[in-house]
Amino acid sequence: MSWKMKALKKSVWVFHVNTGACNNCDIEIVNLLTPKFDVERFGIKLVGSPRHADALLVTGVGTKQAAKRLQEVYRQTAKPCVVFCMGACAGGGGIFEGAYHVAGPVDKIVKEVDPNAIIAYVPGCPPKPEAMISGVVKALAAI
Amino acid sequence: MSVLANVLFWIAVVPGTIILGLIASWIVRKVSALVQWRVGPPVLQPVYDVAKLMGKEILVPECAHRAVFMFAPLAGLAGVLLLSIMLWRITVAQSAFMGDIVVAIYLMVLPSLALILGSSASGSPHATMGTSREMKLVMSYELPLVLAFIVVVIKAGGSLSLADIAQSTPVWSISGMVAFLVALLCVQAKLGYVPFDMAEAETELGGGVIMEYSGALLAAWKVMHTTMLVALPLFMVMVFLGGFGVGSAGAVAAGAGKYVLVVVLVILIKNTNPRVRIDQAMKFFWVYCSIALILAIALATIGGYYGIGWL
Amino acid sequence: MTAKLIIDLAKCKSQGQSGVRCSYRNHPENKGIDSLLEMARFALICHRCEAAPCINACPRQALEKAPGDGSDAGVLKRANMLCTGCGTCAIACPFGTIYTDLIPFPSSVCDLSKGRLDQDGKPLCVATCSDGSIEYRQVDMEKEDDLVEIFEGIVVRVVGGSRWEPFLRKKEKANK
Amino acid sequence: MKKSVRKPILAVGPFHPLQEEMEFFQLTVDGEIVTDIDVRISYNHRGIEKLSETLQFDQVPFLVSRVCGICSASHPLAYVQAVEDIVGVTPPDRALYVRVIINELERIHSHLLWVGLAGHFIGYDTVFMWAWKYREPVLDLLEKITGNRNNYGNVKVGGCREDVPDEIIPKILQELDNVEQKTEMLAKAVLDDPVLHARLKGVGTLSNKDAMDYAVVGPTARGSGVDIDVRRDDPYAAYADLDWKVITQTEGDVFAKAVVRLLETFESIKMVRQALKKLPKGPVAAEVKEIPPGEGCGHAEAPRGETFHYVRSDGGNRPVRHKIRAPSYVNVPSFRASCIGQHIADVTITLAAVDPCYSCTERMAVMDSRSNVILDYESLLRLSREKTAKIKKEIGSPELKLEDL
Amino acid sequence: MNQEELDNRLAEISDKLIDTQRISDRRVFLLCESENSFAVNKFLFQDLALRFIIATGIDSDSCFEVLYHYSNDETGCIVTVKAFIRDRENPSMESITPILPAAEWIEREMRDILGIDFINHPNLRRLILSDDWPEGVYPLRKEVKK
Repeated sequence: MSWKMKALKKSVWVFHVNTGACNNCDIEIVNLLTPKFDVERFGIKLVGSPRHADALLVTGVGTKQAAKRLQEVYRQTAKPCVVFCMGACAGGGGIFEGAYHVAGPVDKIVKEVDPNAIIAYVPGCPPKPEAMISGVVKALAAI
Repeated sequence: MSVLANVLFWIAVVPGTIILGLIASWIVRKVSALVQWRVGPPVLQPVYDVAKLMGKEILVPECAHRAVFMFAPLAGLAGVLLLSIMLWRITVAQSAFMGDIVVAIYLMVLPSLALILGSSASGSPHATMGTSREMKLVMSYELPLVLAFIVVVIKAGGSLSLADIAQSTPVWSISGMVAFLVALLCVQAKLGYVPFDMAEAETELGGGVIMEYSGALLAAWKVMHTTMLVALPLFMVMVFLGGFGVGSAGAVAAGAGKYVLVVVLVILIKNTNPRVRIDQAMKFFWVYCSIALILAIALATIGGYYGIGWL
Repeated sequence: MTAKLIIDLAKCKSQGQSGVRCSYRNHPENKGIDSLLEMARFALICHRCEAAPCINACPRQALEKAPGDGSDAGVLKRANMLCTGCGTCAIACPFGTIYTDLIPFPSSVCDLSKGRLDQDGKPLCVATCSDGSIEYRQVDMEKEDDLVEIFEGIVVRVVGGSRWEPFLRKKEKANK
Repeated sequence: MKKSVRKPILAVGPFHPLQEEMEFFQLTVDGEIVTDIDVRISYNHRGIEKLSETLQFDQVPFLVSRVCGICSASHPLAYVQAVEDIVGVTPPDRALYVRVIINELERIHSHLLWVGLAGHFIGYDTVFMWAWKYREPVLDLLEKITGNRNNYGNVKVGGCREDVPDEIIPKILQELDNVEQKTEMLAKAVLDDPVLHARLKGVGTLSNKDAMDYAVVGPTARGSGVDIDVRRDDPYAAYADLDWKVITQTEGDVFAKAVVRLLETFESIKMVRQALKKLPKGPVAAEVKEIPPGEGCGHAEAPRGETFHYVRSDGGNRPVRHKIRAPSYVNVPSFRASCIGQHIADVTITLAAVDPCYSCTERMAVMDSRSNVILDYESLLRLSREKTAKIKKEIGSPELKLEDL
Repeated sequence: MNQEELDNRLAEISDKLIDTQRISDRRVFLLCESENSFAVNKFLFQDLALRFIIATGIDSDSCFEVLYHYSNDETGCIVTVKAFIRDRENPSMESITPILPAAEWIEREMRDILGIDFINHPNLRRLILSDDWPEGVYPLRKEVKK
């Protein structure tokens, strides 16, 4: 495996994108930074701009209003980047699947922009912080 | 030393400084994490960060000025590396030349200018806000920094060469100590650490000066930042704390101890202060620091004239 | 004489009306005729067994027999909040009176298309019923013999009146 | 989204409005003072009311607990009480007490979350880290009782789905003691800190009349002297036979709301203890066979205020119409009254004082009417932290050291 | 204002109401036509000083219903004004935002999802539907499937 991928595995810079979520996943993501689940040990850092990010933590069900902006953010993230669909909503619409204001699950929205985007799913509503960490680790191991 | 060892040493200086910088930046992150009861990153984390960034794709904004945008980080990095090579030459090869302190001050400004150049070239209105803050910051701390070095030059009897300045170890005198403290705060601002990280702070919070950079260019900025973490304390040690002895192992250990002392001071300031507002910082540097330094200069001249060392 | 909805159980295909549409607006895919058929089958075709296997089989205890001794004593009642539409009662029923597609999990409601009759005064289900087993017209209970009013405004025609004698109620007014 | 005189709006768009887009506040400022505020909230509209018309009555609590993450116990409770209003059934006593326990535990961890966030907005990142660290045991408690950190889904028409097993009650009581002791320490530090007094007093004040006009609810109203609390006014669950008091302050500024929230946390801890001690024996749910046609309203006191649910049924087992009103729906528009005329450095903390959902406060952009340079959320956050630093320098209080806490 | 006082105060406006239903001691429904719903709301909010909770728009069979819910906090009683809008083609109603700022958002939302037009509402812009949502499609009407 190229040294680039090896380095990417050890230092993941994460950018959090909420496309219409109920905040549980957002709070669990911030919980990752707090002392109990501190993710800085794995080199995961929450950055504030998609330019610096390697992984997009997408939460929320992808409402019509938020869908275009999600595609915009994905285009501006430096590739190679992984899209993490956090929670049941981002994974497949969750309990809001099929509602009238929902523009389809997040992976469909991202695939419209880049068909071969790397998408990882972390199920759970909200996924436990431990599940999120193991999701990120497994996804990186699989690249 | 044989010629071969000498050549090998000078080849190893540049990568050596960069690696030392990465380790120093790891120390800073680890201590900040421990303050918040967190575990903090592993030792090789900065190396991984830089390596990953090299592998990433470089995005240049549409409206950015392409050439300047690409060139700015490299210029900043070159400036810092040049400064560190010069400092190593002075300490290891004892070849200080007249006026080397002026060259050092000039080289220290280069990274900040590169930062301003790069972010204004990136063409995003958001980054321009960061640029204006960076410019104000640079203007505010350059004046006290130069005044501090004037004090040091007076203490060393008017010679501009770092070797003589190192001999006179100005920090043991009152004016020297004042100059050292002010210079330390200026270094804090130059490194862009709290409480003077108005421009850089936005990088963690998302907006900010190097927001538009990605991939290898962002790696260049990060390496420049970490190498500054080596060069500036090194320079402070040489100017104020009596430089590095190279002869015996003891001298090298003493030099390293002083270097670590400066880094710890920087970390301490970083972790105990909330961020300061930009106009406040300017007022602090121009008013308080300058007055203190003018007094220090007066003391130094009196001391020099009457030959009292500790004044 | 108000118009009544007449359901002819003989003509109506047993596995429920596939093509019928319902004009009830409050729920998506609501088919009121299914709930009527369910009531009709419980009221007339169900044999009201003593040791009702369906009631014991139901995992959610959603079925119960109406108490009392009147003509509709023992008529089955399905609690639509408890029933999950699993179909165990359909399997348990020895006489096959319960059809799984007549006991849907989201239950349907029929209000006899009050105020939504189409141009010739018929509810939508009458128009869309393929085998013509549903009619909607004034009916004079005395004249026709094999009609039973199981519920306010809903009349069921049961063919071969005599064979159903034991459970066919004498022609008094339907209970509330 | 960036309008700037000199620069065209870039296709690249350096500032990504989507940084956690829930509501997007656009404040127009004149110099340092906010002159106008406009909110765009369609980013998080998921069409819940239309969805709940397709679900069966007992499935709707799961949908409704996903309306807002940190009040995922009060929404289902308000809905269930609306349906019980139609049916007329009253759940057995034990169910009423279990509902109180779960709701009050959620109020504790929601208020702790808010204290951490408020600290983050004014620059005390250590307070942020601790508040969220002390919040973890409460979440573990809830996970032990209901199986999930939030989205408990423990309520159904006629009672509760799960019972609180008796053997874990001593463990809960012992866990509550150290949560109370830690929260006391945190509250003392936060309320006695002179910098916080200077920083939060007189900021974002909502006068009593404005509170009435904008019909705000919860700590936002109680901070402005409006003495309303659904748990006492229209006692539901077992609140009538627990003794506790409603905390109100009169100043109406951010500090008053902080005091109300912190003291309420202690009241909640007291209530959970009483409820655990008085937990009656017996079944946890009453069987509901049929929902008669009719309509009913139910409301409950969520951490942020009163949640209101209106349900109309037509005899089938699906609601015909289900109206949900989250407390932030009336608290957020009150920014028009409490934010205009404020210094922009105080904007983040004023918006946070209403404690809208966590990610709502991330969406702010300031359009400076004169020079049109947009300050984004980060610069607002930094302004707010710098103001704290300035006040700290004036008062000269030492930074919040770890040890003295 | 305790319960009996509330009842006889409510009796004062009974001329404008079609009917007053008291479901239980803490739930009162006032049915009225949409034309005089503004007067009833004004009376409840200004004279009785009840707290406005929310308004609910319902697309029932023959007409549109708009329910304004108020709460009388001393006794915890919820008073709901149920206004019937008979005209289904272009339903419209007098907006109460001028006298009650809290109602601004909910009236904008009802216009978005039900198409009820509120006369002299200060800023009747789109609130909760996305910018690219087709004009004229009102999701909460019964004919729009999920």
